[in-house]
Amino acid sequence: MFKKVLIANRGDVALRVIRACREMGIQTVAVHSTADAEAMHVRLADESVCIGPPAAKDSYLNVPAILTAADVTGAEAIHPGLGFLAENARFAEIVEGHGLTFIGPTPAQIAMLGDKIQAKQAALKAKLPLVPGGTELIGSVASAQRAALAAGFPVLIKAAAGGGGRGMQRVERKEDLARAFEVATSEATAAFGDGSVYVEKAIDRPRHIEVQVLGDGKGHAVHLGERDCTVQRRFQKLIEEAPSPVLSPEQRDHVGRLAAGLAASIDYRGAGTVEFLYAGGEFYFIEMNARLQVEHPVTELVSGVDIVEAQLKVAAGVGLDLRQDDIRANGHAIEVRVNAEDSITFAPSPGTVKLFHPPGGPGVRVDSHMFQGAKVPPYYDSLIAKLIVHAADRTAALARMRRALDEFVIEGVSTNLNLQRRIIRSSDFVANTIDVVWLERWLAA
Amino acid sequence: MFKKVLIANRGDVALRVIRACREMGIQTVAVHSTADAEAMHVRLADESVCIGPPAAKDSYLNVPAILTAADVTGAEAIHPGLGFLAENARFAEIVEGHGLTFIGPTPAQIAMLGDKIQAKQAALKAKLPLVPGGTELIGSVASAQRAALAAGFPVLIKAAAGGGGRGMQRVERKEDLARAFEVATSEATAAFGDGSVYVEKAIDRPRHIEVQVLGDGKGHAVHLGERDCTVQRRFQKLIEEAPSPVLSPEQRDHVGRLAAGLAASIDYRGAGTVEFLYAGGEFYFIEMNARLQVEHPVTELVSGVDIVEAQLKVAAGVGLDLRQDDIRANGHAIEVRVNAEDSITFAPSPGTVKLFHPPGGPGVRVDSHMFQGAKVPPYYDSLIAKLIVHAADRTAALARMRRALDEFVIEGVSTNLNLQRRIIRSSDFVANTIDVVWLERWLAA
Amino acid sequence: MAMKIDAEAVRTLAALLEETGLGEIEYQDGERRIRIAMPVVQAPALAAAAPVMAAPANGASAAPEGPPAGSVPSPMVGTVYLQTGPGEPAFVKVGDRVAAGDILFIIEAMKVMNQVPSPRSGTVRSIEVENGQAVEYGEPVMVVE
Amino acid sequence: MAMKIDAEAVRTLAALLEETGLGEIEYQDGERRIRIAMPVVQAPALAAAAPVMAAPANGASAAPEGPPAGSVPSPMVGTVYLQTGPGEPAFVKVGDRVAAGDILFIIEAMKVMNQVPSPRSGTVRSIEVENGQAVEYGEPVMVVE
Repeated sequence: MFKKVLIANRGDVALRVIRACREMGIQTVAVHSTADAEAMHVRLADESVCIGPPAAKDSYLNVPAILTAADVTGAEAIHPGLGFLAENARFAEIVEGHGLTFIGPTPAQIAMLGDKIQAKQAALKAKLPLVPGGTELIGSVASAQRAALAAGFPVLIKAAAGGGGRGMQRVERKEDLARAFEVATSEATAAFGDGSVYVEKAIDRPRHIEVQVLGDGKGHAVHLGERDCTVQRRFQKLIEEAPSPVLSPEQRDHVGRLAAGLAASIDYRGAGTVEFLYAGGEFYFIEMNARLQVEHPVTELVSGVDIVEAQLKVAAGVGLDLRQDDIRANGHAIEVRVNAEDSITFAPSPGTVKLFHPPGGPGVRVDSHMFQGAKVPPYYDSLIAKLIVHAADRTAALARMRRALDEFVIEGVSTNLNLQRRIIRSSDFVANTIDVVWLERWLAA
Repeated sequence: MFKKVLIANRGDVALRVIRACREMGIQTVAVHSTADAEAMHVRLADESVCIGPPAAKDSYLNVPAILTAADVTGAEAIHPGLGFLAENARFAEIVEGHGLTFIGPTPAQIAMLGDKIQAKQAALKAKLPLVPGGTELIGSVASAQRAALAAGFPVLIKAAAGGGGRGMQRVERKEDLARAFEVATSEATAAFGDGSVYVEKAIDRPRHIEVQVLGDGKGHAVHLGERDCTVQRRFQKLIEEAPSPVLSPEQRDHVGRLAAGLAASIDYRGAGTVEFLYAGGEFYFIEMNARLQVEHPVTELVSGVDIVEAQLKVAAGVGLDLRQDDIRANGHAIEVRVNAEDSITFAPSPGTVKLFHPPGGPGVRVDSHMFQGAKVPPYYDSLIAKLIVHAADRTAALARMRRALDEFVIEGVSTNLNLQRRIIRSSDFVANTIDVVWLERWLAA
Repeated sequence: MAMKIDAEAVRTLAALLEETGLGEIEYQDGERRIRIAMPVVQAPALAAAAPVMAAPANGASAAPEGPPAGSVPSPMVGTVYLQTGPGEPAFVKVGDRVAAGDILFIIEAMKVMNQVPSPRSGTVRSIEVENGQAVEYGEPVMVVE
Repeated sequence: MAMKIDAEAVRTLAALLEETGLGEIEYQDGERRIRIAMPVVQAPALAAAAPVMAAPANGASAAPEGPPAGSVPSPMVGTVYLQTGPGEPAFVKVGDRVAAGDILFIIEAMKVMNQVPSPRSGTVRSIEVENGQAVEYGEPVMVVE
């Protein structure tokens, strides 16, 4: 096992990796910007190195500074956390080129999965159901029409380089296709400097269901069950749960095997997530995230598997000592993301935390880098805590989440705790009649 | 199910009951002394009633005030917590006499189990192994000699009314028995106003192993496995774990069945704990505690059963929907008690908590009524937090406990956190070469 | 000349501060003046910040600190009666002169009627409760001064 | 006339503040008045209270706030060299006059030697690091003023 690991991240995920390392007897090196000099990940690491000024591009995205910090502290491996450099194939390559271990997939896997078309081709090869269309770039109105007819209307025209809904056109009828193709191409060029687009079937009001996988990098992979992340606002997940309340045991088994099959087929190394849209009883592969996910704790609570420990073991060459038959889902888990943003306006609220009182008691887990006096800098994302509950079933988990949210007190910065309290109590969420755009409709109502 | 429950207690146990009630949709009434007007159990209850001045005898032991509080708030049931009135048969009787439900065993069960001789006779009837001797009061030196020879030297002469080691004489040889009998009788008279004594075999350097049971009050009872509470100082438990690291699966099953058998044989109602000494591969029944136990969370984490919820269900007549075959032990749990007392001198440290930062992350549960600004009054016990960890096995649980203890910060009052950090790292505790007087030897060394 | 610190006076004031539950004391004697204050307590913020944390029940805040001077608190939790029975006259009304030992009200607890006498002679300045209302231990019932 | 600070009185009051757990003490004797208060910021206490929470590594505290005036911080994390090579003379030594743009030291990062010029003309007042030491971003290396 590693003696010393550098964590190239901040916030709750850096703390999560430090906690795993401490429990495994691994020394930790925190890197940080000047804005995070007093942050929890700096306090709890065995060593820390200031790598730059507040702007992420000069600190948490500053590859030479991070590698130099690893050099001067003698770290053997780098955990990228999530966000920042976690899915940067070039970074992973440089880390390995320096003789250090990158705790994550291979650079080639990151690059392949980061390319939508390549990822879909890999999924197709592993016999995963895709959204019809979308496997090749479209260069003309004529080929857009062929692709749309094959996929079936309504379709979406999407920018190959896009994401988060930008550069996307929805087309209901054949007659509107030509004009939408022009708009999408020019918008994509303007937004991303790359006018490549593709056409796929529009899946209306789907749920977002994703499967956590672990691979040993040598063709063995398991899945830890699925997560349902359907409560989203502007493509940002707000609440995640496991298992999905809408799947039958057969569907659960089926989608899990599909995801593990994809991971095994590409010799996937470490932890990853295979994401699907789910509508009308069908799954549609959308992408595979080549990293740890914010919502990994719900899977940890239900499966009993420590995902970060597994990442470290695979990276250190200890291997993956899990067989699919060892993994049993137990109970129900729900996570809410607590963001430093207003519950009504969603305005970010950086500042100093004056009071931080997390909930406790049975079945409650809090992953947070906050403390009394902690600073929430304006430079990074607004996630300040994850509250995760575990109980025997969904009804009990909802009751536990209500009581835990009611105990949670944060002062000094505005938070979305009140919004989360409302969502958890909403009849739509309780009854599960939601889809990925439900929250926006509900907020507007 | 109850609509409203009054909790006749304070501190972490009152909070524990409130949490269970909130999750079950039951309204809660907190009672409190003037010293606890700002306490967490008062803040989190739906209603609260100040029942008296700080002294426990005028507030938390004030039966008329507690019953009046139930009257004026319309509570249907009273949960006594632990300590205070929890094992007071007369209180349970008065509660039931007022047409309220006592959430605990029947008054007769409390009275019977509170009498050492009666409890041992019940255990004998249920075929539990007893410490040899001790089933009858000894009135003369001659009968003391007969009892000692039957039990086998060394023996202890104990006061029937005693507890906590007071009024106890150890006798190695027959020749010393007469004098020890006189001393024990006169000490018992002086200390308890009752000179009754009994003779039992001295069990040297035992471990303390106890079994959590649940009974439906109608002859059905299950056990949730055992707890090992061997780390004690002056008969006060400091660390508890489940399962016991020294039992084989066969022994575990054996002692569990014994305990559940006793509970079933007396139609036990609710949650209780059957306590044993364990030495030389043998179990010796010592007593049965007719209440919730401080250390119940380790059993909850390992068994997955919510013990307080089970108490409420049995009391409300919903019954006990658990069969022994449903209950599976999963992983290993350890609890440390965090007391407001100095780590070296053990001096209590009442005061105001200036900073309270509990640990978080995977496998960590904190049950605590503390918060920034909370008062630790000098009038009650010094327990301010329970830190409980759960992991796949004991080694992983120890690593998790080390890292969680290292994250825990409490300022404003002295705590025993540093002592607990030392114990958890001590080679004796790690290797398990301990007994109930180990801690005192280790502290003196 | 070094300033002579009267440590005993500060300690005495600190003890008074603790005892009285005040936030601050400023004490001047001739040219000597001492002012002491409690640390800034942030505890009430906890409740204030959590709208779901319920306030103490029964209308009355349970904190019996700093009642008005002359306050007569309830000696126990129970139901307060201001008269001996329905239709009967009240024991006292605002403006009445009372002697120490005169009955002011009754607290019913556990079916027992407990008569509460006036702790002092004076005038009934106010009655803080309704007839038949539940009161907590220490909750002000009347002001007599 | 310079004010004579009665340090012993302040120390006595500070000890009393600590002893009593007060937030503030103001003490006046005749024309002399002393007021002391506990700091309001409680954040640093977290690290102080947890002996197991490690201090930032590499000897240097990572908080580059308030360096001495004239401080020349390291522009990046790396290894500092005060000379071009072993046995070579140092770029500068304490007491040297330097012009803005003169090389003060080198930071090696990623096998690249980065020359760091003086940001101003002045005198080298101190050198805060050892040759070959690792430095963080923003860590003071020299004082030039």
